[in-house]
Order: sequence, then C-alpha cells, then structure tokens
Amino acid sequence: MSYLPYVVAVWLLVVGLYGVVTSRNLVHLTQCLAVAQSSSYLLLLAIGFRTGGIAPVFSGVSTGRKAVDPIVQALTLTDVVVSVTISGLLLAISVQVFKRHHSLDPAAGREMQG
Amino acid sequence: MHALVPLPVIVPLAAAVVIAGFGKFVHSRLVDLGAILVALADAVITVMLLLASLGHSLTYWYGGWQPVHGLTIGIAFVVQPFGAALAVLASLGTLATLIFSYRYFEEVGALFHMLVLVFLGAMCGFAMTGDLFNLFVFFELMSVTAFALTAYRSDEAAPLQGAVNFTVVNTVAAILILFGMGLLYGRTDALNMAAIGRQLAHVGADPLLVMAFALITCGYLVKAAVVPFHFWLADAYAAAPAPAAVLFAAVMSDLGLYAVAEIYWTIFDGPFGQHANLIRGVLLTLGMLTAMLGAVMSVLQRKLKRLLAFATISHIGLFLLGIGLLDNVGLAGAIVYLCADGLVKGGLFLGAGVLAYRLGSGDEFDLRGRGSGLPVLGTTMALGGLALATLPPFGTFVGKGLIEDAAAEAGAWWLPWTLLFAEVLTGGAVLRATGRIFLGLGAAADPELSEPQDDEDEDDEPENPPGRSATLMTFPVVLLVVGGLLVGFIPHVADRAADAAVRFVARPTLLDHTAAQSPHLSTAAYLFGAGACAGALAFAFLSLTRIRRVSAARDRGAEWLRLPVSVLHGLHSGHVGDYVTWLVVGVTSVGAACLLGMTHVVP
Amino acid sequence: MRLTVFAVAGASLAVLLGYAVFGLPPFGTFHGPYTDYLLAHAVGQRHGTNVVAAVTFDYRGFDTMGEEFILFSAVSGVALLLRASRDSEYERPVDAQPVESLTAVGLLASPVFVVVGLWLVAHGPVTPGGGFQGGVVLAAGALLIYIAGQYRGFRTATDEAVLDAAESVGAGGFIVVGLVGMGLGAAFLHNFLPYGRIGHIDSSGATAVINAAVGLEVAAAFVLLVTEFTEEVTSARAHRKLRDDADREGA
Amino acid sequence: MSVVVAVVLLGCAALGTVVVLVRDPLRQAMVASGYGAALVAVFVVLRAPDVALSAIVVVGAASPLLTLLALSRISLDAGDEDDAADDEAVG
Repeated sequence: MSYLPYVVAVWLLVVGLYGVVTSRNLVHLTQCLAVAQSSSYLLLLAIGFRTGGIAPVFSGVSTGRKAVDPIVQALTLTDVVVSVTISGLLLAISVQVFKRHHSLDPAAGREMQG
Repeated sequence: MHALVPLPVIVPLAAAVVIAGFGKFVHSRLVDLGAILVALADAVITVMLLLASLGHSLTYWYGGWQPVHGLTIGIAFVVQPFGAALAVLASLGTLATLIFSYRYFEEVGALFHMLVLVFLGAMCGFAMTGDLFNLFVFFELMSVTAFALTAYRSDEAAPLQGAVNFTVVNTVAAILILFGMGLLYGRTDALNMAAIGRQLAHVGADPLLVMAFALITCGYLVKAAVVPFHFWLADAYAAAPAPAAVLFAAVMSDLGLYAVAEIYWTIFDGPFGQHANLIRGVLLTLGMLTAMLGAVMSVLQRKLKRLLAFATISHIGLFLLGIGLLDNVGLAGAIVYLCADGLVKGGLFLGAGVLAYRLGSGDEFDLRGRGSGLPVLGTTMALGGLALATLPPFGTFVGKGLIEDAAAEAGAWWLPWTLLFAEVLTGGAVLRATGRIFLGLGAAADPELSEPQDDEDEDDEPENPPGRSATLMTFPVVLLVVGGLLVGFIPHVADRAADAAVRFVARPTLLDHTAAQSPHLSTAAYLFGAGACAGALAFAFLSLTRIRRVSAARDRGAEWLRLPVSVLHGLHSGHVGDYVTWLVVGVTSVGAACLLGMTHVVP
Repeated sequence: MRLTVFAVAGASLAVLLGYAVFGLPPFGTFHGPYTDYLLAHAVGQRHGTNVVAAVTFDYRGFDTMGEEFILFSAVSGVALLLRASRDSEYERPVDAQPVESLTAVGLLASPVFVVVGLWLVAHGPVTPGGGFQGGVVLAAGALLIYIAGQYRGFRTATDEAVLDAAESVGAGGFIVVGLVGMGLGAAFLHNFLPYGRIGHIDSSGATAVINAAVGLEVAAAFVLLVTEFTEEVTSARAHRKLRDDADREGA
Repeated sequence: MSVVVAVVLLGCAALGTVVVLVRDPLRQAMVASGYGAALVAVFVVLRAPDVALSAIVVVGAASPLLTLLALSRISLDAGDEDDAADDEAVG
C-alpha cells in the first residue's frame, strides 16, 4: 500500500507509451505523450512526500515544522513547463503536417522509408 | 580562469536573446556577422578552458552555492578535458555552420541564427555540467531547439515527418531519463553527479539502481542514436537543412554518448564495479550492432544526407565500442576519434549542402558527373571519405588506434575487425558517391539502392540563386575536414587524452589514481588503418566499375542480398509508433539483461 | 505486429519498473541531507518563506534559466513553423464582429486576471505561485480581450514585434541579473541584492527581480503561442470566406 | 497512507487511462482537462501548492486551449479538402 503512488506512476508511464505507440492521429499522440510525461511529476512528488509534513512554504508557520521536500517540487515545475512547450511544438508541427499531407496518421509518412 | 566557466553557455544565450528581440531592426548582414563573432568567441573561450583543465578540473558553483560541509546544495559545472573538448567541437561546428549559412536563410530573418546560438549554449552546458538534473535541462534545451531547426523548412512534407519522429522519440527518451533520475534521487537525495556517486560508491547493485541505469543510459543512447534507438536519426538528419544537420551529426549525437560515459563512471561504476563484465557485454553488443547496421544502411542510400546520417550512426557504434571496453585507454581513444570524426562528418554534411545548393539535388545519381566544376569540394569530400576510413596518421586514425590498443588488452580480438568492417563500408560509400558525382564514374542508375522517392523531397535546398559564391560555402567544408585531419597532429594528443581518461574514470572517488601508461600505436594499428582505406577504395571501385566481369559478379552478389536488404528497409518504416516500440524493447532488454546478469540481486 | 511487440515489451517494462520502485523509501518516509538542509536554512539564508521558490530561483536558479530558454526556443519554433507558411499564403485576417455581451464580460474579467497575475508574480518568493504561474495568468488576462472579440484592439496590443521584444527582455533579464552577480566579482546568478524582512515580497533580494523577468517572459511567450495558433485559425477562416464569396460571384 | 490519497491517486490513474483510450482528439481534449484536475488534486494532497498552481494554468487551461485551436485549424483544412478527405481528417 505504501508503494501505491509509485505503481500509479509506472502505470501512467506505460499507458501513455501505449497510447503513443498505437495512436493514429498526431493530436491524439501529443496528448498521450503528455500523460506519459505526467507520470514523472507523480513519481517525483510522491518520492518527496513526508507523512504529516506541511507544504514547504513557511508564511505564518514556524520553520521548525516538518515539511515535504521542496527540491522535487522545483524539479516538477521545470518538468511541467517542458511538457507544455513540447505539446505546443508538436501541435504546430501537426497543423503543418495536415496542411501538406491532409492526414494526421503517422502511418502516412511513408516517404521516409529506407 | 574560473570566471570563464559559465561564459560558453551565457554568451550565446545572451546573443540569442538580443537577436530574437531586436534582430529585425538591424541589417541582416549585421546579424550574420554578430552570430559568427559569438561562435568565434565561444571557440576561443572553450579552447582556453580545455587548456586550463588539462592540469586539474575546474569546478564552478552557480549562485556561489559552495558545498556546505561536503553537502552539495547548488548546481556545479565541472570542466575536465573531455567535456571541454566537446564544447570546442560544438563551437567549431557552430562557427562553420554560421559561415556556411551566411545569406543562406534570407527569408526568415534572424530566427535561424537565434536557434543555432541557443543550441550552441545548450551543447556547451551539456558538456560541462556536473549536475544530473541540469544535464536533463540542457538535454531538453538541445532537443527543443533541434526540433525547431529540423522543421525549419516547413513547406515540404519530408522535414515535417522527420521532425515528428525526432520530437516524439526524443521526448519519450527524456521522460525515461527523468524517471530514472527520480529513482536515483529517491535513493540518495542528491542531484550532483559526484555526490550521488560518492553515496553509492560502497553499496551493491539492486533492482532500483539497475533500472535507473537502464533508463538513464538508454535515454541518452537515444540521443546518440544507438541501435535500436537510432531510427529517428536518419529521418531527422536527412530532413533538416544542411547547416543544422552538421550540428546534429558533428556534436549532438556524440554528446549523448559522452553523457553515458560520464554517468557510468561518475555514478554507476561504484555499485556495478564487480559486474563490469556484464555492463561491458551489454555496451559492446549495442556498439557492435550499431556499427554494423549503420554501415550496411549507409551503403544502401543514394541520398547523400541519408548516407551520411547512417554513417554517423555507424560511427557512433564505433565510439560506443571504445567506451564500452570500460577502460581508460579505450575511453581516450573514443573521445579523440569522436572529436576528429565529428569535424570530418560535419564537413561532409556541409559538402552535401553545397551540392544541393549549387546543383539543386542531393541524389548521387541525379548528380552524376555534375560536380566536375567543383574540384576543391570534390577533393575535400574524397579526403573526408578516407578520413572516415581512418587514414593514418590523421585524427580519426589516432583515436581508433587507441581503441584497438585497449581491445587487445581486453582480449576482444573481434573488435578491430568490426571497426574495419564499418570503416570500409562508410568510407567506401562516401568515396563511391564522390567518384560518381565529381568524376562521373559508375552507372547512371542502380536498382539496388533505395528507390528514387516520389518527386521532390528532402534534398531540395533553396533553389540555386545565382550570385552566391561557392567559395564562401566551400570554405567551412575545407575548414572542418582539414581540422578533423589535424586533430592527429595536436602535440601528444594520445598521451593527453589517456591522462584525462585516467582522471575521468577516477573522478568521483579519487581512489586508485594510477598514472596513465603511455599508449602506443602499434604496427598492427597502422596496418588496420591502411587496410580500412584500401578496403574503402576497393569498395568504391567495385561499386563504380563498369568492367563487365567484375560488375556482373557484383550484381550476382547483390541478388543474394536482396531479401535481407528489404527486411532492413522495412524496419526503418518511418512510423513513429514502430520507433517508440523499439525504444521500449531496447530499454527493457538492457534492464532485463543487467538484472538477470547480476543474479544475486534477484531474491 | 507493432502492438504484439509493444504488449510484451511494455508489460515487461512495467514489471521491471514495478520491481525497481520497491527499492524507494516507502511513501511518506523520505528524508535526506539535501532536503533537511534546505528546509532548515533556506528561510534564514534568503528571507523568503516559500522554499520552493528559493530552490527554483536561487539554489537551483541555473536550471530555471535553462527552463526559460526551453520555453523561449519552443515559442520561436512555433512562430517559425506557423508564420513562415502563413505569410506567403494568406493576407491579414479580417476582423471578427464582436459580440457585445462577450465583450463586456471579457473586458471586466481581464483586469482581474492581470491583477491576480501580478500578485502571483510579486509574491512568488513568499507564498505559492511565482513568475511562471503568474505569467500564464497575465497571458490569460491579455487573451481574454481577444475572446471578447476586440480583435483589432488585441492585435495592436500584441503586435508581434512588441511581444518578441518583451520575451527577449524577460529572458535577457534573467541573464542580466546573473551577470551583475558576476560583475560584482561573485559567481553567475549570485544573489546580490540586500534581503528584506522575512515574509515580505522584497525579502529575498535578486530572486524578486528574476521572478519579474520570468513573469514577463512567460506572459509574452504564452500570448505569442496562443496568438500564433489563433492567427492560423482566423486567417484560414478568412481565406475560406473570400474563396466562398468568389465562388458565389462566379456562380 | 490515508484513504484520501489512495482515492485521489486511483482516480488519477483511471482518468489518465481514459485520456489514452479516447481516440477522438476533441473528446480527448475534454477528458484531458479532467485529468488535469485530477493531477491538481494529487498535487494538493501531496502538499505541492506551487506545482498545483502551475498544473491548473497549464494542464487545465493552456494545453487544452492550444489543442482546441490546433484542432479547429485542422478541421478548417479538412473542410477545404473537397469532402473526400473529410473522413481521413480528424479521426
């Protein structure tokens, strides 16, 4: 039970990858990729959690209080930004792909073959 | 000297910001020149750092956050010779790119320069950082910039497909890296690589460490494009505009490998030390597969850029063989080889760019005989082909010689032959293309090479506008290829690399700091080098000859290869779902192999 | 074929990772020297009460600089992809007719978002929030005017050149703060400003300046991102309308 | 570990799975903002208000907005394709 959050993170990673692999539409694929990426937020924050700890913000609270790990939160913040920028780029590419190919199916990109 | 450490990152980033914000208000020549000056400044600074780091590593704490009682709380750059050498390589590659693209991208203004400069900053940061998360940040910065550069000429289908595959596969890799880093952080509560290494130095391997190793290593091997993580590379490099492809091929892939070496030696050497044979087996297997598959695929291409992309993959495999020996001489050889080879490959990619620009095609058969008016370019590219085949006594030869030295030490008799095989084929493929394009040799069509694809695709660089001098574009090609050859003549390059390797390998613990024995290039190394060149020339001759007897035998041989070739082509399907599947297969295999190999780990 | 291979490999990966995560400390029991040090000393050293912000903008500020440039590059990439093709294909979009009730709501809501965004940016070092979150809210404030249908007004307010410049000033501000630290003979990103009283918005020195720079950069970046996509839609729509009109006249 | 945490985590896992399984990108975008909300809930129970705030603005608002804009641009193109391409378009 005390490993549930980690298992959920692994689950989300694998499910997200499943979506990426089977996707027939680039916009759909982009959102599956975001799910896979969100698994890392969960993993990091779950690692840094401490039972009974407060958020690492000490406004109006004595600094002696037990708090959760602030470092993983800073890392997750960066991760969230990275995720949204990648989504934005992929969506822009998808729009262009549709303009040229009139399809969003990754299987349509056959001219790369060989 | 310490104050210089952050500059290779800060200077290009600051310049990029200025160009992005205000570049459109000044004359475009000014932007061109400014960017070139910034790259030049970076080259000077990184060379100074390289020289300074030969004696001892330079450590720089951002924000002044020095460790407190041995506890690292900030982010450090740790400059040692190998990282600095890669930063020099990045700066030189960028410099050549910017000279080449002087007036190359009139229509889109300053965005190209801005992205290239950010890319330069990211590469330098990646090469010098000593922090695991910071490494990830620069990895992402490099990736995002590279995605944008690949999709640069967005009016065509092929680049976009290449950009999609590149973006998705590399993003999956980044997620895996972050996951692995999370596992390590959960175990050690540290992000500084040396600090993690110190904490793990005396513990044994367990499933968490093994999977963290598999995830992080495979993630960076995706960047390096090692089989089976390589599929995206040929699509992306072939699709990207030539000036961007140079940067990718010359530096970005190599940086992926460098990260693998750095992470292994800094973090995992301690806990995995007693299983070194197992790790060696895994890395050498991957390296050998990569070297052979890349070489075979490169021979099968008729598009120059695609040919070079697969040659890049093949040579990444060779460097991995050097690193995978887990021995300091092999490591030293891999780094020297990689620097020399990076410059040469960069030059060849730019050469392909010149051809596409002047003659409007990147296809070996379309171009047959049409390069006769460009003798300097032809000679340089032929030299480049020979350099890929490790012509003694030049740069690539020195590096390869060291790897062979280490292989002999380790009893890996098959390793020099693998190197030879890959060098003969990749060098031979370049020589074949050069002979056909510049001398008009060989047949005008060859059914065995990948089919001509439907009409216009990746090879059409901007149509040849008259008035751009070929001289200005050819200059960086010569600069890079000759630079790559000259790496072999840096005084005591082999000894210095070996010294640096000893330090690199011992970095986290500073234990068993043995003096490097002076490596030597044996007669066998010269024979192998000469043999590779002769083999490459023979291969080119065989492919181009029209002597009836020989060509008939060649064609009969090709008949036999048809089935395996079509299987290989089928694997490179261009479908991003397939690529991600292979990635997962690779990570799982590496993880499972390591776990099963360390049997006492499994309860 | 692909599915079968992935089913096997993905399931194995899940098993291997599931195996690996049991090597982590059980949920809720994490502890370590790095964490303990920061929780114990960050407030005292930096006078800001939000330790996450202290890590993001100070102890590990260099990471955040890299992150800002990731955003910066990605937005340039999107602009590159979408602008290059659009400019050649379409003329400037035709203004949409504003719907009055929407206009009113948008115009009323917009200042609220701007105020909240500024508050978040300013209080970043003290309470949850900061340059990134506040910047996105600020962007939303600007974009609400667009939703209100004031397209013309919005375009002048978000002229690409102005936005590019704002983004550059934001990202550049980060570097300038870092360089000032260096200029004073300390390390890059050295926190050179005096600290204020604990818990006040000016408390943690240069962190507040970096926060503001990030806020500006992020706001400009998100407005650019959304306008690039919106422009795509409106210009395609306008293009289509023109073509339909031409067809009708032809008939 | 409290029941609240477990419930929130399982909800998050379930919604994430649904996001992947919904094949129509438009409907997927709506489910994805629901998933964003679930993530925010997780961040709140894990005591990460900073991350929760940025998840609200990014996963809850910015990402779906960009997705919707991209989709409407694509559907416009699909409309331009004379009917034939329609079924190929968004599906």
